[in-house]
Amino acid sequence: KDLQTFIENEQQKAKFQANVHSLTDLCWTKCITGKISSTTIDRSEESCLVNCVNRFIDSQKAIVGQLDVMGGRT
Amino acid sequence: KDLQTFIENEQQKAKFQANVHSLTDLCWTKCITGKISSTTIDRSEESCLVNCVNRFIDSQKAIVGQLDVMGGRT
Amino acid sequence: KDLQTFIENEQQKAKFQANVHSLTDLCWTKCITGKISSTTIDRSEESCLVNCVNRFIDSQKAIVGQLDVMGGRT
Amino acid sequence: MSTIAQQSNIENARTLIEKINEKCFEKCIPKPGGSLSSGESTCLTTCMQKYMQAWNVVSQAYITRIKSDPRGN
Amino acid sequence: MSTIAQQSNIENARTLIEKINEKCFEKCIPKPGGSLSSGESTCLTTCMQKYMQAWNVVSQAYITRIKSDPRGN
Amino acid sequence: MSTIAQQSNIENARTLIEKINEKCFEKCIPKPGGSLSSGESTCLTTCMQKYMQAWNVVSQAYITRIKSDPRGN
Repeated sequence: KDLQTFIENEQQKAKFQANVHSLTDLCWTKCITGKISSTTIDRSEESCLVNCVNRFIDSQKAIVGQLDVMGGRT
Repeated sequence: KDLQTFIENEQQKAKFQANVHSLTDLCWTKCITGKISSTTIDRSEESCLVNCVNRFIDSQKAIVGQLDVMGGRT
Repeated sequence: KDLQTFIENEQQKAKFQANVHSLTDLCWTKCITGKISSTTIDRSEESCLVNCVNRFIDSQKAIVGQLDVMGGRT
Repeated sequence: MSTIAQQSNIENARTLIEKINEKCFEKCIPKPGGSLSSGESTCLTTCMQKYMQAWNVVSQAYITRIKSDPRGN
Repeated sequence: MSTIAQQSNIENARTLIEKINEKCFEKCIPKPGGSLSSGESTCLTTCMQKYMQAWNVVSQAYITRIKSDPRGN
Repeated sequence: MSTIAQQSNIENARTLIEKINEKCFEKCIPKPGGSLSSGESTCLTTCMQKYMQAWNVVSQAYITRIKSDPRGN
């Protein structure tokens, strides 16, 4: 691996980690709404988190797709 | 146009765009409060958005002016 | 003072100021909850602000400490 | 130099998409389910168009204000 | 070198103004009308003074804490 | 080169700590008093463990999604 590849990998890793942090922030607020009593995440919280990630990406794709349809007039 | 001017213009454009993004964010939250049903912004929403931009700038100017009066002791 | 020291001091100062800004933001939201009527902060607001700063730092230390106990597996 | 200008436009579009997704996800998908329902999809499209209109209204109001009051910001 | 120190102070004042405007606009102008009412103006001035006091209280508390507990942050 | 990778890990841990503190301070310490009560301390530990679990669930879901749909983000 040369330096160029190494740097690109690191940048991609940083972007991935930043996305995970902001998705966790958003989905925590949406899915973990009650009082903190148990140290573990229950079934319904877990499926909410997984759905939250997937619907957020769906939503992003829908918006980008719609922008393309509109001819990119931003 | 030389390079210096070009760069300054681009920086100013970036700052303008960043301001528009943050004003739209703020004024959307303040003015578009109901359910999303129509694709168009109605009269009262539009005037709320315009007033929001202008009062936000008024407010900023009032604060800066007041700071000057206070002798800039920040 | 040489340049290196000067730059480090400035960086530390910038970090301190950024912390003060974000603590003031957070603790203002937590402690100044009523309508704005008086220009001065009253006793209970002041002690709330001071406690907010200290408990926030306590909380941060508790989390970092706990992470250490867990063997730093982040 | 046009590369810098292009990057600035890309950055602008990217921020707009991020903001739309943030606001419209919040409004249209309060409880994320196993797939996007058609109601949620419709809401996203509607919300997006509305957000872009709001963005245009704000841009215009801001430009008008800056022009009438150049030192004002 | 004093230029860097000055920039740092300007940056600090700029952030303070931004924060005050963000918080006080929210508190004082819940529904923006066609102009700033005198009640809104008074509220802004009052709110600004209060925010700066809060900023001072927080600074002092933070300095005190750091001094008593240098490794604490 | 390992220094850059290390910095990236440090940055990642730092952000995680910041986010945990932000979310858990909000949930566990609604009214900050003169010291951390034992209830607040317990809540912080519990909340932290829960946040890290949520972070793992989100990471896994995101990785799964990216793999099934490489152009999807």
